[in-house]
Amino acid sequence: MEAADLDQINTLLDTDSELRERIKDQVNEFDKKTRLMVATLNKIHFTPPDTISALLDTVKSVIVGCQSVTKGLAEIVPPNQFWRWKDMWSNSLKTAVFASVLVEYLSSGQLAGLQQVSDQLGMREEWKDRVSLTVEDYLHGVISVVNELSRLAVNSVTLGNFDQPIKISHFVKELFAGFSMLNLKNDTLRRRFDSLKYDMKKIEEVVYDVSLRKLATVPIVPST
Amino acid sequence: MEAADLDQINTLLDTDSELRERIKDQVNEFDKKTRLMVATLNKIHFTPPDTISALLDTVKSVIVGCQSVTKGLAEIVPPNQFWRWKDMWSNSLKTAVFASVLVEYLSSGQLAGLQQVSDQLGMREEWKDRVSLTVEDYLHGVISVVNELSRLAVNSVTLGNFDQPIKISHFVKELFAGFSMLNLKNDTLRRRFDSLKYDMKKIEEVVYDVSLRKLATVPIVPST
Amino acid sequence: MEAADLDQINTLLDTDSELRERIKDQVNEFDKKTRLMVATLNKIHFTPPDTISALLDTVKSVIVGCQSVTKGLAEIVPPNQFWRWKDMWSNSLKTAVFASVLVEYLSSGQLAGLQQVSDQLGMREEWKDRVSLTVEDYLHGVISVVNELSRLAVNSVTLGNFDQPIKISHFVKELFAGFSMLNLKNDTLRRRFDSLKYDMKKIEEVVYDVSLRKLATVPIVPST
Amino acid sequence: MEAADLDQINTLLDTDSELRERIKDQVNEFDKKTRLMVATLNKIHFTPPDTISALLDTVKSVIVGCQSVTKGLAEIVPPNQFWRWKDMWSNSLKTAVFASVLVEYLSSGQLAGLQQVSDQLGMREEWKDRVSLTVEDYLHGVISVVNELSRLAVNSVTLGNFDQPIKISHFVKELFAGFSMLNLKNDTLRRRFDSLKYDMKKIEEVVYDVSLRKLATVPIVPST
Amino acid sequence: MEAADLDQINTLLDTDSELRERIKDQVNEFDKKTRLMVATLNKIHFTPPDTISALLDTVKSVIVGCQSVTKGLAEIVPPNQFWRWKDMWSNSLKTAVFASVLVEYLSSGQLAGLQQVSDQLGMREEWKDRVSLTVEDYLHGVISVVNELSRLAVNSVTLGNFDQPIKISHFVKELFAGFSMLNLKNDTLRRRFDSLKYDMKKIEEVVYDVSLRKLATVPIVPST
Amino acid sequence: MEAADLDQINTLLDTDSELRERIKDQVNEFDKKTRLMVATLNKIHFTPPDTISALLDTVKSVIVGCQSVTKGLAEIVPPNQFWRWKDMWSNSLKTAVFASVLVEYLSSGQLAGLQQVSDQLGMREEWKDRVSLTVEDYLHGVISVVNELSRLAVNSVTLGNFDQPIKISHFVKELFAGFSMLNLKNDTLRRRFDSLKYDMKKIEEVVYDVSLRKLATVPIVPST
Amino acid sequence: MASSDQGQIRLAFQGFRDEIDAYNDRRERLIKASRDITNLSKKTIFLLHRLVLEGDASLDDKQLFTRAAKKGYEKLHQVQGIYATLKPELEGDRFWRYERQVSPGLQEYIEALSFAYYLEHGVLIPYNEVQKSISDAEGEPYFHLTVSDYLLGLSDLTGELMRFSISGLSRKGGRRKALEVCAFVRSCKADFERFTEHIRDLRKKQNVTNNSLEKIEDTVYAIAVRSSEYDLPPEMLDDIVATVSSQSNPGGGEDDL
Amino acid sequence: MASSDQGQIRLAFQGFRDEIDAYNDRRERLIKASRDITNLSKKTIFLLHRLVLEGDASLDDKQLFTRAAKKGYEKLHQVQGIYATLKPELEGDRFWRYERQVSPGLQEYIEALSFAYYLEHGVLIPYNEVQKSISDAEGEPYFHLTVSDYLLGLSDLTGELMRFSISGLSRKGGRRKALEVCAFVRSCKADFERFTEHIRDLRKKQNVTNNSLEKIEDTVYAIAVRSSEYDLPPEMLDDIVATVSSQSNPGGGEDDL
Ligand SMILES: [Mn+2]
Ligand SMILES: [Mn+2]
Repeated sequence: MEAADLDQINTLLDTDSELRERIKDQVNEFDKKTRLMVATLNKIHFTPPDTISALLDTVKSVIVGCQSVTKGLAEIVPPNQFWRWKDMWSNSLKTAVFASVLVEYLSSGQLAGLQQVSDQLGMREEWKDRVSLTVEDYLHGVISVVNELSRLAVNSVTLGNFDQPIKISHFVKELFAGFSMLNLKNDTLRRRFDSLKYDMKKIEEVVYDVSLRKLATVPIVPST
Repeated sequence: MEAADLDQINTLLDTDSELRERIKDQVNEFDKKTRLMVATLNKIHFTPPDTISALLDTVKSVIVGCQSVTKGLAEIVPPNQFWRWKDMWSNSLKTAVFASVLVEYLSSGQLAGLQQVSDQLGMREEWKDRVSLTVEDYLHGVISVVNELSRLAVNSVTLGNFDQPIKISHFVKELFAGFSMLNLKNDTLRRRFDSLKYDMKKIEEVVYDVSLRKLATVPIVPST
Repeated sequence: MEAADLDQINTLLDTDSELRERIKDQVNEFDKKTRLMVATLNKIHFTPPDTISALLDTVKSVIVGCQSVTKGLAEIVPPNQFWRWKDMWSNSLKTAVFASVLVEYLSSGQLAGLQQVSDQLGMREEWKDRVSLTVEDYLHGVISVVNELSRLAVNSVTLGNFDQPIKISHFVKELFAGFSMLNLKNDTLRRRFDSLKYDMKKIEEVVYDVSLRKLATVPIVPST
Repeated sequence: MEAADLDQINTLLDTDSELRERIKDQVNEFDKKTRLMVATLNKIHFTPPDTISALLDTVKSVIVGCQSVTKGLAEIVPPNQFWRWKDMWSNSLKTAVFASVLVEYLSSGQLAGLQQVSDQLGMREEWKDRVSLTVEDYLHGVISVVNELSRLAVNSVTLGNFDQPIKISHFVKELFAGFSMLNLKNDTLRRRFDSLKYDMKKIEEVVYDVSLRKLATVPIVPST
Repeated sequence: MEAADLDQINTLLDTDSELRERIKDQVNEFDKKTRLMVATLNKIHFTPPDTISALLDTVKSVIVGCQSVTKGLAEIVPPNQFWRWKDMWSNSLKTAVFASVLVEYLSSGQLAGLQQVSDQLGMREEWKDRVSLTVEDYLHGVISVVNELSRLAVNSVTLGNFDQPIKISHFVKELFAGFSMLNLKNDTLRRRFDSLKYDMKKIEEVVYDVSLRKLATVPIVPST
Repeated sequence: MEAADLDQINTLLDTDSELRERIKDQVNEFDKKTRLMVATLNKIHFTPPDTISALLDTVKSVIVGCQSVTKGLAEIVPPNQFWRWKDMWSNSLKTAVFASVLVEYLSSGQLAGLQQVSDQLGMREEWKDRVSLTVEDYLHGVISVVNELSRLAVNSVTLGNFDQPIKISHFVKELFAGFSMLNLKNDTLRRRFDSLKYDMKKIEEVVYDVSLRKLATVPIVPST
Repeated sequence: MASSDQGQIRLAFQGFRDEIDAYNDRRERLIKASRDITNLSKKTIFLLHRLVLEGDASLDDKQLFTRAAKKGYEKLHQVQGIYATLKPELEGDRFWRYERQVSPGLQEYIEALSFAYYLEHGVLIPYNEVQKSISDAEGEPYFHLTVSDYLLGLSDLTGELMRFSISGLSRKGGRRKALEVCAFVRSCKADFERFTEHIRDLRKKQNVTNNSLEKIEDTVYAIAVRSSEYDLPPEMLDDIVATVSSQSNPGGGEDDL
Repeated sequence: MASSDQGQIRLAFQGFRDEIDAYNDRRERLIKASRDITNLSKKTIFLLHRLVLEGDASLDDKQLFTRAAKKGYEKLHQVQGIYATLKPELEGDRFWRYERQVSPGLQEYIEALSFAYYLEHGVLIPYNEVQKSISDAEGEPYFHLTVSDYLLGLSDLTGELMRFSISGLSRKGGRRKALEVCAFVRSCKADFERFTEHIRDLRKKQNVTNNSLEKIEDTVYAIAVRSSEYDLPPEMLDDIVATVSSQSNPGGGEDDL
């Protein structure tokens, strides 16, 4: 190989390694934030309704804090190389989606859409060939929310909140119907979607228990 | 190869294999003790509260018995070679940690710290280049305790002890929150930590069952 | 190579391959019987208590039928060559042990011992250099029974038989305590033994469900 | 599990592991001897013809020394358990066969038969349920001799001994013809036999080189 | 978990991962040097005898350069933790041993001993609980040299240097005889040693080709 | 599944197993014949030219004997199922092709074509959906012939036949050119074709040696 | 060797080359077609799950399942169309030559087809029905269906039935359906067991079936346990749950979250 | 949850379904195209070997090799045609999304192209030349060539050169060519070594290169050993061998076999 060619190639490869290091730094930063969000959100299971909104505010401010990371990544990643590097931060991003969607559900009872989450994390349309939120990562985050909600359904009852499981049940059923519309390959997303039915089953059981206990207190309207 | 060099190399190789044999003997001894502790601790799942303290005393005396093994190892392992041989007894040691931490929890409701466990097993500061308790092994032992406690929560209810799951739930919640803040890079440890979620869910479900049926009251713990 | 030597060697090699064929025939016979037993025993999961004893009788007669196979093997295998060929029928034998031990448990609630199973399968003391039941194979069969019982605990409840899981739990607890004291070096056996913990947990959870709902009463057994 | 049964099983398991240890000791002893024989026989490749017989005498005395090992094994292995344990010393035994057959060839130009080798290693007919030389192990040893002879053919020429390759070629041809008639089912043995073709080709090439340069005359052997 | 305990554990975990990073930096440095040595030594296969010594001088200076790495490691690795971290640089070190032993052979025809190599790489006795050269790593390096010499024997002949293979043959024969007496338990080392036979055969065939054609004379070395 | 369906399927599967057994019997018969042919053909390497034709006649009669096997197979294999079962006899058939092609070459210097070999083995056009000779199997046989011819080139010289290698060289070169025309996948055929170049190389070396030795005896016509 | 021989060898190998190229080309075409078939079949399976789950208050189970099955069959017509075009590729003894390329897609197709068939009829699709589905209008098969592909395709069905039964739990009547599926999968497992002796891959797949069955059994168990606490017939319990749960959801209860 | 939300969720997931289906469809198309490219490239490599080996008495090495290379380039035009049609599939950030589907065929193409280039020029094809070959007439790349694919494709070339040098031994001038190839593959090995640090797969392929190199070295060794017995220049030895060997073959010597 000509010396010039050798040098050219070497330069390209060195640039890539350096790039990888710089992305890794951002990802470490991202990880710290997501760890904090997860640890905070873990408290929803034993926080009484009246103090929950303060807890959610804490998480919201960390989500906003993630915007500096996405910005950092957008500045580092070269044009069109989004898919080359995304695996490096994919796990952190899925966790951030989880946090964002869960917070939104607990605040408003709504599903935060992909665009909404993407905006919250500070992603911009013009970065989409460098940093963006893919459908897969978004869906992974949503599935994690369902996993968490089945746990929340149980713990709400322990905390004396008997309506929560029924609301969760309706929300999760809708989501499950949504997921059923997808033609998935045998990949992680498929495997995780497959596990959703157990969450639904668990939630159903809580609804069943709660409904029949309510029997004593609520007047029954005969079903038609 | 010079004859002298050859002899020297052969001596080194032979010393090592002899050493390995002697350590293996100690580990066999260690294994006998840990097997006994595990078998005894297995009875907590069907022992009524009033006889449990006798059972724990039996285990405590075996833990003290382990001190002869750690002493034996400290005498055999050459200076500075702790990290060379530790894998040979690591499994036994993790089990001993498990026993020690579980006994302490069942006795006092407290988490035995690394130093406390290390002392109980007779480890001395001056042996640290030959025998000592690493953070990783300690954490492995603690995780095994959580695995066991989720089983205990279930069996306590069967035995009619409805308060136990609530206590366990509180203890595990604290532990889990602690672990969440650790920056675990170690792969096995991280995977085992991730598995704690299942134990926690199981315990929460037991608490749910108990509280739903008003078999015990779950105190609302202010989130920390 | 001398012609005579060659002939002798060829004779030895041919004898061996012929022997292998004849053993294989017996093993095929054995397999047919064990497949039949497994298929029949599979029905315990949905057979109501009152017809189960007829089902067990069917299996018992197949177990007796296995005696012709062990006899056949004892006639084929040359003296002293038990350990040479045993791997060929080891799997079938483990399954036969499984059937025998499971039938005994379902009939009498007792554990059939090694000698008892060996007798049932028609093994004779004087064949021990050709055909016999090793400790390892016996233990493998017993472990398979526990695997099956954890499934049975679940299905019994579905059938409305709430006492079965409690009996099973008691039986498995004893067995597990016994196994815990064994010094298992054999890797497969140890791994399978370790898996028993999952069966035990599952059974304990069934007992929990039953007792929590007061569908049956769990007697407090004083720990031994 | 009944306590008596348990004890019996534990005794059986312990006896086995102790036995294994004792056999391992004998095998270590055996290995030392075979290592010495291999190291000594390695010198045939650069030993001039006149000193070779002294070298062979050294090896012969080590072969005789192996008799104490076979005796040791015969005393340890329980009746009828030859096939259970033989894999532990099979490799050492194959090497001893190799040494014995190679020494015989270099001394007399003859192939030592299975019985002859078995006698040399001190095996007795009455031990056959504990220690004996199987056809397979014998054949493995013989194949190793051929591997070594192809190397010897090369090195003899370097030493100026141009007749040796011709003698070796004749010996190996006969052996190969013999092997060709064997109905080898055994996989390893068949694979090793197939590899003999390469040795034979190599030897034929040496004979070719020697005859092309008229360094020795190759007698035309009438085909048999 | 107590906050203090948690902090202590986190500090320990963080220290370790930081340490790992710093060692990795040194190992990268080490790798650069060993890659350079390997690249340079690769040229011996097509370098005429008169320019080879200049080539060796280049490598020698890189070997000396490795002393800064071993020094760097000695400063980083905490006391007594040699065996904990050594796997990180083990491959680089084996390559450095390879270079050092090969250079010594090509310069003086001698085998560089463990101590000599250790000194060349700047290791000091007082570092032995942090950085040192183990017997195993030394032997791995030596075996790699033999692998390389068999290739060199071939390529020397192509370059018209007919004496080189004869020298190599003598050197390797001695080495092989030495190795044969070692009691290698270590699996990788034993497997690599077994592979030496192929190298030796290859070298012997080159010597055969050369001596058959009287391109060089092979001295008859009296066997030792 | 309906009982009738079950029975239907069972019948189909049983027929297949029986078929497999019957084919296996034929293949055993085939194997005996091919073993005999290979053993006989092995003698060509040390048979003087004047007795070779008797040797070839022996082989020819065994080839004819193979016709009963192909007939047997054609009677057993169901219509259109050739490709289902052919792997069972493929190895034997390749060896038969080898024998047939080698005999033809040694008799007439010609390559026996696929059709010719197919006819010799008694295959009939109307069987082609049950038993036939595929291109792949034919080519495998031809490659084996080349492997053997490179050995024959060497041994012919030893036997004093200096023309043989040159004839072989021409024949093999033609064959190699033929093989080069094929677009092979990365399968066994490709791997075996890849090895042909080493046979060619070996034959070339013999031709080189022989040609230059002939120098002394044959008058040289200067090349143009 | 005469130069005419050289020509002959060359000629022979030219023939071999054509034969080998033709084989490889056909193999490629079949691999590609098989990938398409796999994809279509997988999509059909998703479609069936979706149709069943979405439900329609106006239909009872039988109507709902039949409608889903019909739509499934429709989608599978595309696969059958591909097989029709492959007929010449797999004629005579060719099928067995390319079996390894054809099997994966075929088994996936049988899995999808048998799922639709189960929804419509509640039984395993018979061998002859599968063969008929890959035959032309005159009943001439596009190729011969092997028992092995038939059984291996059916074996995969149990996994889909497991999903169907568990995710259908919250449907009205889902609990009863789970009981039915449990019994059905049990009988599949028993039927298949007889064939594992002959078909090695089926033995591996039986393990998957066993796992699926255990998951269904656990589900059915949970139903039994929970309803056993109450002294009311299961259908009535279902109605109560439905009522209470719908009362709690008067168009969004976000306010008190 | 308001039923309008239900509609929104459904709508959102419809979008996801379309996106996922589009991805899978494109992925399938690329896998199929990649298989075709691999096949064409492999055939080109066989073609090059064949053309070189068949030779032609009227051409010298340079002419022969150049002619072979030209025919190779011609065949590879088909591959370039496929890449041209794939341009829209791999536009913008898509290339990296589908890299794993594209790489195998691309590396095989580079192996074939670099073999032809070596025959013509005797050197490694530069990166820019490869990129140019998969660009349109205006020099606009169909997609960006990665360094990794470039190097991994080149690395495979050494195996073909090993075949080329050993099976070419009996050609006139084959011995000299083997020496050249030996030196060339040595320099390839040395050049690639620098990059193994960055490209993990290259490290594995270097082992293959090492094996190929040793085979070539053994060949070159055998040539040196045999010719060293004679005190004549190698070319003259070659001529003698050719003469003697052709004399022994006057149109078939079957008679005395
Ligand atoms: Mn499926
Ligand atoms: Mn290639």
